Formats: sequence, C-alpha cells, structure tokens
Amino acid sequence: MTRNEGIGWMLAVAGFGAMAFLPLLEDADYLMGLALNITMFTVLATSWALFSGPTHYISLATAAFYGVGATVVAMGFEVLPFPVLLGLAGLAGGVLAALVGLATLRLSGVYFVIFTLGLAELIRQLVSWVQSNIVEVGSIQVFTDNSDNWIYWELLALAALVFLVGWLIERSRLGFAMRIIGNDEVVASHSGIHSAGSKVILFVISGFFAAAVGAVMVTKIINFDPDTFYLPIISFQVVIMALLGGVHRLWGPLLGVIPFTLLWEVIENRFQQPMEMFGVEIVSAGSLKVILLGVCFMLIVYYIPRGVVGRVETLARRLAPGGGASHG
Amino acid sequence: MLSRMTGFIKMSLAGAIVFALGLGSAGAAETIKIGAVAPKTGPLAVGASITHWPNIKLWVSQVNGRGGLRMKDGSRRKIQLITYDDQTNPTEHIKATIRLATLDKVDFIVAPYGTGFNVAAAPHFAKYGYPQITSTSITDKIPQLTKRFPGLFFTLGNTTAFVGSVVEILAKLRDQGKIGNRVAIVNVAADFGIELKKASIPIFKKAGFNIVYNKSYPLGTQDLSPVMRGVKASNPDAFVAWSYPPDTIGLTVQAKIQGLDVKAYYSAVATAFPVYRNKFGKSIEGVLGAGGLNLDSPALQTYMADHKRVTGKEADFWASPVVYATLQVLEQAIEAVGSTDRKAVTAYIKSGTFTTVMGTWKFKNQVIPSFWTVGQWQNGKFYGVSSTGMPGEKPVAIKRGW
Amino acid sequence: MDVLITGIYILITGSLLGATYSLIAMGLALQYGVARIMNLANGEMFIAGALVAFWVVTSHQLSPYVSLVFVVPGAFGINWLIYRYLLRPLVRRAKHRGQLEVDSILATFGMGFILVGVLREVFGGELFSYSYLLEPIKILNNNFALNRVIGCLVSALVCGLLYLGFYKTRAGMAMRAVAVDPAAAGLVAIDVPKISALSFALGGAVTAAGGVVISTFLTDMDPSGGVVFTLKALIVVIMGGVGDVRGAIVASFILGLTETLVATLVDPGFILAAAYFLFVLVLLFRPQGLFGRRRA
Amino acid sequence: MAENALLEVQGVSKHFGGLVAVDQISFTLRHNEVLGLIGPNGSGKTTMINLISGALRPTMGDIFMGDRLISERPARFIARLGIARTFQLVRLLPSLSVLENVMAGAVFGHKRLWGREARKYAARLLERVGMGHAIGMPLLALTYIDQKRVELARALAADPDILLLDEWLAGLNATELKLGIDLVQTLRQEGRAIIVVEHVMDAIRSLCDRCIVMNSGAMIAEGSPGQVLADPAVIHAYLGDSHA
Repeated sequence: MTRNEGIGWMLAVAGFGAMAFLPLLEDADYLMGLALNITMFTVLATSWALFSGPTHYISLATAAFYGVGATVVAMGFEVLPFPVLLGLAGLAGGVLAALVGLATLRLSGVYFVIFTLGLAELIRQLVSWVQSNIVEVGSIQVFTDNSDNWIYWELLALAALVFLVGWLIERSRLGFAMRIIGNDEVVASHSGIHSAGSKVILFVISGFFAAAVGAVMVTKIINFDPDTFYLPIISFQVVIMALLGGVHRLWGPLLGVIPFTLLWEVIENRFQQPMEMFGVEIVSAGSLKVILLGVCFMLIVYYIPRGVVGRVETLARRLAPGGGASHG
Repeated sequence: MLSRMTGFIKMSLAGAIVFALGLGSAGAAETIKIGAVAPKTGPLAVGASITHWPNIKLWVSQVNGRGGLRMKDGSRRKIQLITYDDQTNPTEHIKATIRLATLDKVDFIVAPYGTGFNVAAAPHFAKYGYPQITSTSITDKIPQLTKRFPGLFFTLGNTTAFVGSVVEILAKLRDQGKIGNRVAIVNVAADFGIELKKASIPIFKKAGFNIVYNKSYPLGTQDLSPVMRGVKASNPDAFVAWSYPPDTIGLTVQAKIQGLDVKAYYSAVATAFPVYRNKFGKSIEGVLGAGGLNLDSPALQTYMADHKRVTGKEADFWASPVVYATLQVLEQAIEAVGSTDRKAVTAYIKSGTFTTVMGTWKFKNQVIPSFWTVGQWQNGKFYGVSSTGMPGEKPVAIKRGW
Repeated sequence: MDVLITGIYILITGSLLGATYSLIAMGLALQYGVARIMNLANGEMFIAGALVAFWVVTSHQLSPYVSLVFVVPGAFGINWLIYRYLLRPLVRRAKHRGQLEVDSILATFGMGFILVGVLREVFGGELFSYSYLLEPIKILNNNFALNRVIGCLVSALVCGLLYLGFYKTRAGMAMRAVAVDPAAAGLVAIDVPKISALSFALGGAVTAAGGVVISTFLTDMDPSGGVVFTLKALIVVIMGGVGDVRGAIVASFILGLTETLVATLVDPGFILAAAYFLFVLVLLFRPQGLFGRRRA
Repeated sequence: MAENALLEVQGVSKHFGGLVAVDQISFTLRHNEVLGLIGPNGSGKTTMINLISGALRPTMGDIFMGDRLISERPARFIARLGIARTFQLVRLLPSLSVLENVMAGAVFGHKRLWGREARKYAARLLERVGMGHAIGMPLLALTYIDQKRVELARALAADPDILLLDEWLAGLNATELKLGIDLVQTLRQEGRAIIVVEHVMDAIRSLCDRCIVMNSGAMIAEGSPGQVLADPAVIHAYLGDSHA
C-alpha cells in the first residue's frame, strides 16, 4: 500500500464514520434528508462511473435498474425478508444489465445510448402490463420494518461497498484490462482480453448497485407504482453528476454529486415560490432545474470534459514543480 | 458532555448549510405558515394544475382577504404560503415535505395530490404531527391506512364505491331495457386504473354483465385507435374506461372517429375537467364520468364563480371543490382551536362538524362517508348522478351518438 | 372478410403512423447522417413545433398548418445557429468519430433539457389539446381520423420534396457525398462545413414541421414528452441505415406497421416492446441497417 | 509435411467488397522456424498477418494451429493459444507506463501472470530487448525505435509459441538492425516460430529459413531466401511495382 493509498483509506474511513454518526444527532432531519440524497446519488454515480469511466459508454439505464430493484422488493416484501430481497434485487439488476450488455456492448457507443435511453420506459410499460393483467395490483404499499435511520445506514453501507468494489477492480486484472481497452481495443484483444465480456461484467456491477439502491429506496417511499419509480430523470441526474465530478477517478463522481445536490437545494429554496414579472409568473424551480441540468451538460462538453477532478489535477500538476503525472 | 458536543456539531453543520443555501427567511411574526408540495411539472402536473393548485391559491387569497385566521386571543393571522414542486417524483416529494417541516417550520401542510403521493408522504406527516386531510386520494386501503396513521383523513371516497356506482347505473339502464348486457372495459395500466379495473370485474360479473372486451394500455399511449377499434368490434352496449387525463381525451377522440355507438359511455379521471368539454363541445352530451357535483347548490355556485374570478380558470366538476373543502376544514379547525397546536387541531378535525362547499362534513373514523361517484354531462354541465348519500342526484340520461 | 378488413385497417393505420415517423426520422437522418451530429434534442424540437401549432390554433383560431409558414424558417434559423456556434466547434476539435458522437450526444442532450425548461415556462404545465378535423373518414370499410389522413398526405408531400431535393439537386448531391465521406467530399471542392450546417438546419426544420403535423392529432403535447419521439426517430434511423433517406422512409413504415400490428392483434401494452424488438433484431443481425453498408 | 507444422494456412482468401486482398494462400509454419513474408507494398502481407492473428476473418479457407481450427475464433482466443504480434505502425497504450505496457502481454496472454510475478517478468523482458533503463520513463518520451522494442517486449511477455512481426526491423539504423536480427535469432533458439513481414533484404537473408512472396494477394514464390530472391517472377513483381 502506497502512502497516498494510506491517506485515502484514512480519509474514507473518517468520512464514512462521520456520515454514519449523523442519524444520532437530534433534530437533524433536514441534514439527514440531504445526506440521504447525497449518499444515494453517490452510490448511483460511482457505480455508473465504474462502467462508463473506462469504457466511455454513456449509460442511461440507471432508472431502469433502480426501478427493477424497487419492483423486486415491492413484489416480494410480504413473503421474503428484506436482506434476501436486497440481494435478489441486485441480482435482477445484474441480469438485466447482462442482457442489455450482451445485445449492445459489441457495437458502437451510439447504439448503446439509444438502447438505454428508452429502457426505463420499456420496463415501466412491461411491469405495468403485468400489474394490470397478471397480478392485478395497482400500487403496492411497501410497509417494512426499515426505519429512516436504517435506510440511511443501508445506503451508506452500499456506498462503502461501491468504493471497496471500485478499489478492488482498480487493482484487479479486470481493472487493468479496462485501462488497456480504454487505450486501444485492438491491442486489448490481441493481448488476449475479452473486451466485450469485460465491459459486460462492469455493466453488471453497475446494474447491481443501482438496483440495490432502488430496493432500499422503495422502503422509504413506501408507495410503489412503476410510473414514479422508472423515472428517466434519475438516469440523467446520475450521468450529469458523474461527468461533472469526473469519471477517471474512483472518488470523482462524489465531487459532482455534492455540488450538484447542493445546487438543486439552493434552487429549491430560492426559486420555489413563483415570481411575477410583468404580471406573468416566470421560472419555477422545476423548469429552472431542468434548465440547469441542460446547462451542466453543455458546460461539461465545452469547458470541463474531465470533470472537477480533471480541473483539480491540472491545477495540482501546474502547481507541482516538475509537473509529473499524479497517479492516485 | 457528549450531548453538548453533538449539539455543537449539529448547530454548526446546520448553520453552515443554512448559510450556504441562504435559508432561514425571517417571516413576519403574525403569519401562519402553510406548506404545499405537489407536481408543477412531470406527468401528474396536468391534473394538479387543474384540480389542486388553483384551490390553494383561491383559499389563501380568500382567507387573507378576510384578514387571516382568527386566533384564540382575537387576533388575526394571515397565511404565508410556501409551495414546492415535486416534479411528480416521490423522492423529491419526501425531501420537500421534510424541508417544510424542519427548515421552513410550517404550521400546517396541505395534503399532496394523488393517492400514491399521499401514501408516500403519510409517514412524514405523521412523524411531525401534521394532520393530512387528503382530497385527491381514492383507495380501498383506507381502513388500514387510517389505522396506521391517526392524522390521515379521506374525503373523496373509495374504489369499490366508485366502481359499484358505475355498475349500478348500468344495471339499472339494462333492467329498464335501455341498454343490453354487453360491456367493454379498458383501463390505463397505472395504479388507479388497475385498482378500479380489478375491483370492477367481479362486480360486473355478479351483476350479470357479459364482459366482451377487457384490455389495458400503457400510460402515455398516443394512439388509442387500435384499442377503440377492438372495443367497437366487440359490439358492446356499454363502454367503461378506467382512464387518466390524457387518455380520457384520446379515447373520446377515437370513439368519435370509430363511431362507437353505445348508449352508456363512461370514462374515469378528467371527464369532469372543463378542458374535456372545451375540446369536444356538444358531442359529449350524455358522457358519464368519475365525480360529478350538485351544481344546484348555492354554496357550490358561489365557489365556482370565485374560482373563475380569482384563478382565471374554471374548477373541475369533481375534486376541485373537495380540495377546497379540505382547506375549509383546516381553516375551521384552526379557528376553533384558536392556535397552531397541531395535536389539538387534529383532534378537532376528528370530532368537529364543518360547513364546506361540499355540504356539512363530519369525519367518521377519519373518513367522509358521503361523496360523489358518477357524474354525467348534461347540457354542457357535469352533474352528479350517483353518490353515497349526497343530495341532488340527477337522473341518468341515455347517450345518443356523438 | 373480417380478417381482410382488419388487415386493411392495420395496413392503413400503420402507414399513417409510418408517414409521421418518417418526418421525424428524415430530420434526424439529415442531422446524423450528413452533419454527423447525433442530435438527442430532436424530440424537443419536434414538441416545440407542435406547441407553436397549438398556440396558433388556440389563440388565433387559424389552421395548424398555417404555423408551418413560420415554424419551418424559424426552426431552420435556430438550428443553423445551433450548428454554427455550438456544434461546429465540437466537430472541429473531435479527433475521431467516436469522440464527436459522445460530445454531440451530451451537448444536444443538454440543449434538449434547456428547451424543455423554456417550453415549460412559455407554455406552462397544462393539457395541450385542440380539435382539428376530428371527423371520421371511411376507407375500405374502416374508419380513420381525417386529421391523420391529411397529416399523412402532408408528410408524404414533405418527404417527396426532400427526396427530390436529395437526389435531383446539386445541394442534395453534395449532401449525399458528405454523408458517404466528408473527407473525400472536401477534396472535390464541396464546402463540407457549409453543407453540414445546411443539413443540420434543414433536419431541424423538417423535424419541427413534423411536430406541426402531429399536433393535429396528438392528445397531449407534454413539453417533456419529446424523448419518446427521439427514441423512435433513432430506432428508425439506425434501422434504415445511417445517412440513407430511403432507408429512413422504409424503416418508418416498418415501425409504424409493426406497432399497429402488435397493438391490434396482440396488446396495446406491447407497442414499445415491439419497437425494441425490431431494434434488437437490427442490432443483432444487421447493425449497419437495412440499406447501410457495413463499415470496415 | 503437415506433421511438423505448428501453423497451417489452407487456401485462405480475404475479400473487401470487390477487392481481393488475399487470394487462396496456403503455407505451413514449422516449429523453430523463421518464415519471411515478403512482397511489394499492397501485396496483402499485413492482411495475411491480420488473418492469422484474428483481427480479420478469412472469406474462405482455414487456418489451423496444431489440430485446432483458429480462423473462426476471435483475436483474444488466438492470443491465448500462443500467437502474439507486433503492429506495422506501433500501437502502444499511451496512458499506461512502459512497464504496464509490457505487463499487458503477460497478464492476459498465453502466460497469464499477475501481480509481482507479472511485474518482475515484464521488467526482465524489457531488459532483454534492451529497454531496462526505460521502466520509469513516460511512454511519450521514448523514440520510435524504443517504442518498437517495448511493443516487442509486450508480445514476448505472452510467451508465445508463434510470433508475428510486422515490419518490426523497418527504420532501424545499421547497429540497431544488427541487434534486432540477433534478438530475433535468440527468440528462435528459444523454440519459437516466427513469421516476419520484411522489406529489409539483409534481414531476410540472414534470418529467414524460408520465404513466401506475395503479389496482389497471391503467392508467387516459396523457398529459401536465396531461391526466391533470384526468382524472375519475384524480381518482376518488385521492379514492376517500383516502376509503376
């Protein structure tokens, strides 16, 4: 373990420790809500980047995985204990990812984007069809013993797990293979790497985590109904947060999740009440948030293609005499 | 020592965030803060913009026009309204509710729009002790929900009663020999549509109807022509659609195009919307739909006029006045208690009697037992034709073509 | 007899739908096939056209088709500006096609979101629906909506004009050359940046015109509902073969017919599933598209 | 003839649309042999290498490694069986270090080492190709020749039975060429079979046991370097081309 890694571990343990402590504070519900949101998106964005960082494929499937995870829990919470369901949900997300990956990951990135763009909507319609015609249940009320604090801790544990998995992948053959694929796919295949297979494995991992998050969140939201769980906006948020932070470092997405979540909070608070101008109501928070989402996408493309992390690294390199590359 | 430490940490964290976000607006001391979270964007925004938001606006402007809510000491406190857009996203909805309770520290919160969001918000209303007087929420799970959440109230009815009334009307028409025995059912594959369909099939069967068509379509289907063609091919005597706003309109479009000639045509949510009439004009004469009102009631007529004047929009002929009535309940309970003591207000709602635009309301096990179930377009107005004990039911007319 | 009538119904309804899809897909085919921009804001441009038509009908009581008079040049101008000032820099800096694809996907995605926000602000969150020629017309023992039939004819007209333009004019030939190989086109004195800008702008104009057409029979034009149309357009363009106008038209009809077939004979709940099924078939067996050449 | 064959190419053709890049080529590669693949530019040599390494699939014909049919298999499979290659235009992995570039071959190829073992092995191979000093250097600081050496080290790291060198000696100066030829010789002495695509006649003469001459996709001669280089058809092919 290098010195940098040691510092990284200490920071991570301290960070998670502090976060885990939060629910014990009294009257900290608002902070908790914010922390919950940040934790949730940290898991989603980090697991997204595990796949998209090295492969450069833009996955818009997060909402589909998230929804599948929630669906599994909603369908089974009366029969099976929650931990089992959590595993099943992750498994279901992984299987879905494997199917999608096998169909599309051999081909160029555009096909993959298009395929995942409508995936959440496709599955929403199929789940709705099953609900309407087979099980004949509209919305399901998922009442479990999962308390708010536990939900938060579960997400935090998932976040810890996603970082651990990411760290292990970086040090594994798979991580090494992904770096080679990212550089030159022809060389990769001539070195004996199964590049489509490696991509599918990573996609499965990201699908697993997104589904697990959905599984936890449905116990918080309680009312399960496909129309409010297969929400494409979740996919878009995740993409933007991950890219904003930077996907070539494990901790990059975190640097996107925190500012973005806080920025949305500011908009929520500042622009929620309709403002009148010339007697017409203008800019509600909802529209403003959508516009912000769009502006961030463009900002990333035009100004910060390597995210906040990229900026930080460039700055660090400029400041450090000698200008050696800093490998974290 | 530890608790002082945690207290310090908490204070500084909260302080930092409040500072960073520019929160903690200092409201005038003499107001009552009321929060509301509902969709302004997303799939449910259309319904909320017709049924939910205008009524909140109307109520707040009327109460403040009167000088505010009267307190025990005789003073009047105006309402400061704080609204959030949940974007039809339950995660955002919960976040906003918590923000209202903990940061904005509102005195009361208006119940959300839609059944699902009411369920999602219920634990959080309960946690902070807010009464939740729902208006746009229909479910058969009322007994379980009210038992679990003692501050949760229902006013718009339950699924079985809704479905029961429709079957009853059709059975009556059949028994009078006005329509035949063949009924075609479609439903939108979304929570409410599915629940209504599920409840309706056994009741239709029990009433001796022959279900000749029974299919669902996904929410957001743009072209319903294959559906309506299938319906027409099944040659029904009555048509029932457990539908939502956009598809209620889409189905009518196709019924006109395909020339679906049934003497009883029913569609659920949005049939009572003024926009439905505006789009189709006279041809919807005789269409049955969810809701309906006693339009002869003077209180309701005043409400309708005020709604138009203040919000610039027509109220819908079903849930709009119910939303308004729940706000009247809140208003009267606060004034009766004379303070913002949420426990006392909740207790008062449970036992008190309220004068609302929907008539006199008294909750029975947290539920208003009398409500409209079916309405019908007659002479450009949507009258109630069936209810659970509401006054002023009109007789059902036969639909004659489009 | 019933089977025959149903068959005719599926054929005509599918064709009506296909004609609509072909307009959106033609727009995207021009933008992606020629200008090399994978435009994910395509659906939003489409909805924008539909909402302008809605506004023209409801506030001025004019025919929706009147709005074409300013929707088409307006969309052309806006898209030209977008290409010139936002997308051209991306084309110029891209080292290879893959990078341009990722960049243009993200950038146009961002533009799509901005457009959604602006449309919501301008039009509000209400139900957008107006009635235009809502009358049945009887063709071969089946009823169809007159507004759809008219819409189909207008679509066919636009597609026909585009087809002629593409295959019979100098500019059209230049576009086809750029579609096949921008580098080689540049060598034979074709102004590739200009032709690309023209194609992108024209694509945007066609898409917005498609929005106007579909507004005449769409039940609800939700400002955030564009993504469904983007998806359909993408599937059609991929299925037809990138940069091939004929392929886009043929694929539109295949999609329209398949969807109608499934909705009529199987279940309306599987319309999107059917579209996806077609998409998967193309991906697995003919990724270069029906008319496309396999890229080495 | 086939008993001793390590690699057997049987009637292989490759068409690109109407263009026939490789036209019904058959030959064998024996154990411990250096086979020269020569011919004018555009004669299909690199395509032939691509067909063997699995970068392309033949339109017709079969390629066997031992008794195994490999022409239908993907490149990664062939790599793992023990065929490694270099590229005509060097392909290195720019964001990886010199050592990691070499490790790529060791980790995923025929040998499948990992961790410290792979690192040590890669370092030894770098020493072997004379690049021991460059382990810590950034890749972009290397000269073209050094990059070629790193690439060879990567191919060797897989410990292949068959090595495909696509103009690996091109562009070397006289001293470097001498070192390069010696290096290839020692590789053969280790028991590897090698196919070299070359233009450098000195190298062909001193290295190759046998040569195959291709022109316009077809094989026009086969034999010892001395034989084929004296063949009138071969001379015509080269001169004809150079005069064109």
